[in-house]
Amino acid sequence: MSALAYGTAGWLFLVGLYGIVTSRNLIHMVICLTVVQSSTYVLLLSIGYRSGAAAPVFADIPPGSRAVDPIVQALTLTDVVVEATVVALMLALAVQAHKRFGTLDPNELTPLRG
Amino acid sequence: MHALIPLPVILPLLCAAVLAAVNQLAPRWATDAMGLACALAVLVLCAVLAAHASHRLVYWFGGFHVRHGVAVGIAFSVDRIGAGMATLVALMVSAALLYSVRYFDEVGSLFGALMLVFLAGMVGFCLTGDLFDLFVFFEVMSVAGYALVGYKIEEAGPLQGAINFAITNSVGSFAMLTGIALLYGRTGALNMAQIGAALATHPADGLVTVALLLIMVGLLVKAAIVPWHFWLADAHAVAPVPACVLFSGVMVELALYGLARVYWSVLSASLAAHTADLRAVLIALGLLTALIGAVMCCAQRHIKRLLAFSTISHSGMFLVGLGLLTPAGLAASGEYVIEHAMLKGALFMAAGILLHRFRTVDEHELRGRGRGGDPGLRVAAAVFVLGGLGLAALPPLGVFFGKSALDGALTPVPGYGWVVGVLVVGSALSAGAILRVAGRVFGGWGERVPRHHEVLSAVSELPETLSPHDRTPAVMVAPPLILLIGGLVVGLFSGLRAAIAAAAAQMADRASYVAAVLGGHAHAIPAPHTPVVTLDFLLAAATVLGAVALAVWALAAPAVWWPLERVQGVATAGIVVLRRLHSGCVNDYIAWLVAGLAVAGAALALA
Amino acid sequence: MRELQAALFALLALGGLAVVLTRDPLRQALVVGVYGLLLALLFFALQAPDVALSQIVVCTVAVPVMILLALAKIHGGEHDEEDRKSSPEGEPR
Amino acid sequence: MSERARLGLFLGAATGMAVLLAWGMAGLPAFGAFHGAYALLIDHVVVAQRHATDAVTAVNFDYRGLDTLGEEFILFTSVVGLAVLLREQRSERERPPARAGEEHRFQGASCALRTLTLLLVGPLVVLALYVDSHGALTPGGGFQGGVLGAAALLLVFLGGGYLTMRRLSPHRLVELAEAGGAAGYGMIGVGGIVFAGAFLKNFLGYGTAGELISAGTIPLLSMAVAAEVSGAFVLLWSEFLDQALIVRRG
Repeated sequence: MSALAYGTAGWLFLVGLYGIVTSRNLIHMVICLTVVQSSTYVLLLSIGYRSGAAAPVFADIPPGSRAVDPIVQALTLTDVVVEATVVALMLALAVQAHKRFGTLDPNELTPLRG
Repeated sequence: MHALIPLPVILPLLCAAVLAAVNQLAPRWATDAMGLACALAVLVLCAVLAAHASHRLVYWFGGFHVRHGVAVGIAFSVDRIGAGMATLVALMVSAALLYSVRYFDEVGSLFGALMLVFLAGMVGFCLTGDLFDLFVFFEVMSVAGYALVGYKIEEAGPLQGAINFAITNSVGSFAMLTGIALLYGRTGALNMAQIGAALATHPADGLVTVALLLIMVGLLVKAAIVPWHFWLADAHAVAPVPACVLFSGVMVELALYGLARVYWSVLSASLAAHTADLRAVLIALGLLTALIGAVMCCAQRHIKRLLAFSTISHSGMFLVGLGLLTPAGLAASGEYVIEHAMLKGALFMAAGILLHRFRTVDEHELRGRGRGGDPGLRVAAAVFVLGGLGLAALPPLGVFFGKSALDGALTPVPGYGWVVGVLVVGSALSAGAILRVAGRVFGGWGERVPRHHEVLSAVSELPETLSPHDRTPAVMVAPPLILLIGGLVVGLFSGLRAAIAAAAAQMADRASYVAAVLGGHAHAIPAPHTPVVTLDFLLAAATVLGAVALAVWALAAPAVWWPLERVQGVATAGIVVLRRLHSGCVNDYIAWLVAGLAVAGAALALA
Repeated sequence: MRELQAALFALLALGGLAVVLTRDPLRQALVVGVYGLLLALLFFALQAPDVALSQIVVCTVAVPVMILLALAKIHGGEHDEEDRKSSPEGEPR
Repeated sequence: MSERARLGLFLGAATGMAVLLAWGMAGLPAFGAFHGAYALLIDHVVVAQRHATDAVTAVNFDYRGLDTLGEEFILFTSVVGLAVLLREQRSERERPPARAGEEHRFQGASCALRTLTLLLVGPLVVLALYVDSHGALTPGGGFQGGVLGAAALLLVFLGGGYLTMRRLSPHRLVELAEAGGAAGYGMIGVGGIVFAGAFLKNFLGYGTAGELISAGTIPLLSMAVAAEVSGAFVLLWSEFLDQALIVRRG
């Protein structure tokens, strides 16, 4: 199970990178970047999971009972917000790039070389 | 004193929110004044903190103190290097804000808001003592940086530069977060002192090594170390000048500071057995960067891009100092960073004066156009000549003292004495390119090569202010002049070297860091002492002569003695290949990022 | 519980691959929505309801809306692409 | 680099990276067997110390409130950045603004569907407020509720059209809510300095755990975040919407 959980996180990181490297479209590339980022959510939450434990909400369970790690969840929440902002900024850049270049293919955006 | 610690972060954030809220309501002069006043206030606050941080200042947000050896909340743990870097950041932001008073008419106060958030992110990055908080501030400055680079949406270049910057840096920051997650999984802690204490009991294993690798790559992407450097030249070439001043002057260096912080506060004890391997990897990366950056610097004709490659080259030299993993190396890099930041800031501002006047920063198009004229151009000329000489370490000005400290730190480490020779070559090349620009633009020397030359690259650029000008406003002249003078003479203050040495010893002292944050007692380690010796003058003289000779040779373009023709042919072919690798295509950059990560990781794992 | 988690991890690994291999951005916007929901389900299974809620609002509303609007802009802009190209770069400044 | 060379470089490097990641992750505790000291401590003290029953919200807004301040300003910066990046360009200024008089409706939607969409707005707003206010008690909080609140406005657009949406949320007001929310979070933190001696330190009574008004400053911070987040997403979407609706006439 450890191999599956952590392996999925590593796999998503690499698959997302593969998507970025082979991407021919900036919007596709931005979405692949979110796959890379989702790998960090999976890793954080997998690390913080505790077998048989409840969610860290002590409204339903008595205080002090066995619960999963609330810290990694708070970190992941921050991470999710970062995702939304990065996507927004990059899509804006993609939109403007399309206006200027008439294409979204990063291979064809070429004013900066050498 | 303690009450002041959160203010340099909170104040600019609140000011930024106010600036965004009053956008287009308040007059421009009022918002400019507010932004500048805020940056100056942060400058004063950070300077006060730096002056009082001879004993670490620890501030617990939310009032949550350590409980049973576990940090409950987030701490800022301020030492002199951290507060000193924050002071430098605030100084550069103040200068950039003053310089940009005449800029950015279109977006009202939003530009100021972005700059202040950028400032807050950088200062927070310097002061925090929590690993995840470090990541959050890293992201704050990244997000502000993406928007600043892409500011000139009218043109194709800035968009591409911003896209390359954003995607490369995002991948780097996710690698860094993965590394942080690994360390959390091992230690169950986020406070750096606590992680360090937990790791210190065992020698490093696979998890610690890989976590170090991932965090290091995330930071070195931002520090523009080869092969993760590609984005920087693209971003700098196209970003507005005030943003370039900050990116080159402090942001790149901050990433290296982050690496030093993570190494010294968290990992140094557990990596003690692997110090030699890590040193070899870091110094190899640093030297590669110093040389490739310098060669690429010589091959540019777009002045901002040329300066960007000079920054890459210098970033490599800072990494060499840092990579020694000794307090003396850390101190040397610290001293070098201060001198370089001011000179490089002044150089970018001078390039901005040229852009403002002539609507181009192409070295060849500007040939001879900077001659004579008014104070603005004279200041620009002085900045290019003296800045170039200062970066070549003309004794006793500019980076001479930082460079001599670096030489002094390198010589005692067995096996690394030869590195000083490589650094001379790197410095001479990049400084020579700057002097060449000075000679061509302000002296009118040398030939004028048309565009699309195979070695020299060209990037078109529109001006950043509306309509061409025949006068340079005073606010664009004063900041580069102040930074130039500051950068040239700051090393002469005799107290500076001792203060930085003491600060480096404080930062490298993991035991007392843990004691200050988690409670307990530790003996401080002694400060390194590196006097200036004759060798330093010889090396500096060699660098200056090399730089001047290179500039003269490039401008005079004499007929080459026939045995050297072969060499020249090979060199040109090499440069062409190198330039082709800088393809401007972000897909390539990510492939290089992963390749660099794998190679550095293999070197660390197999050593 | 273990089986559910294992199944979700495996599905997620496949889902990530599917997102990356869907080269058409419009279709990809939909696939990534499904992928986001899978993530949210996994977060529920990992006892992280707070994160799951965030993930749902971000992946099913916030991000797809931005992607679709960006695509709308780009496809809408394609019609006048020709007349932009026919007129040289010297737009009035 | 040719695409083949690039792919070859990447695949080779990715294999190496996969090995490295596996090597590093092998050192993690087995899945489900983690017991981090930090988390255990928080789980034990959160209800007694903070009277908040949702530990994640307590960590977000209290124990690690500074991270959330940073997070809010990341969102704030992206909104400012988007306004800068998608601003009207000099070359676009000449043309008439977005066909001023015209209603842009959700094309192809029948009248019934539009009505249904609008009917959903009310419940969504109620849900958003619920999620906002119960952050300290149950899963949810300012961020989730904030996005839901913004989504309610999006439904107005789908059902009623662009101009209705703009009328309901005047741009200036949303901008003020956004900046005010971000600043408000900071100001509550400053309140901690003034009344309790440390930034973001709680300075209100904790109340009874489980009640709506409890957990000290957490509900206030959560509301500030909700204002900031809903403002931010409305602004982000409407920037893209403006782009999509501008009909380019070069």
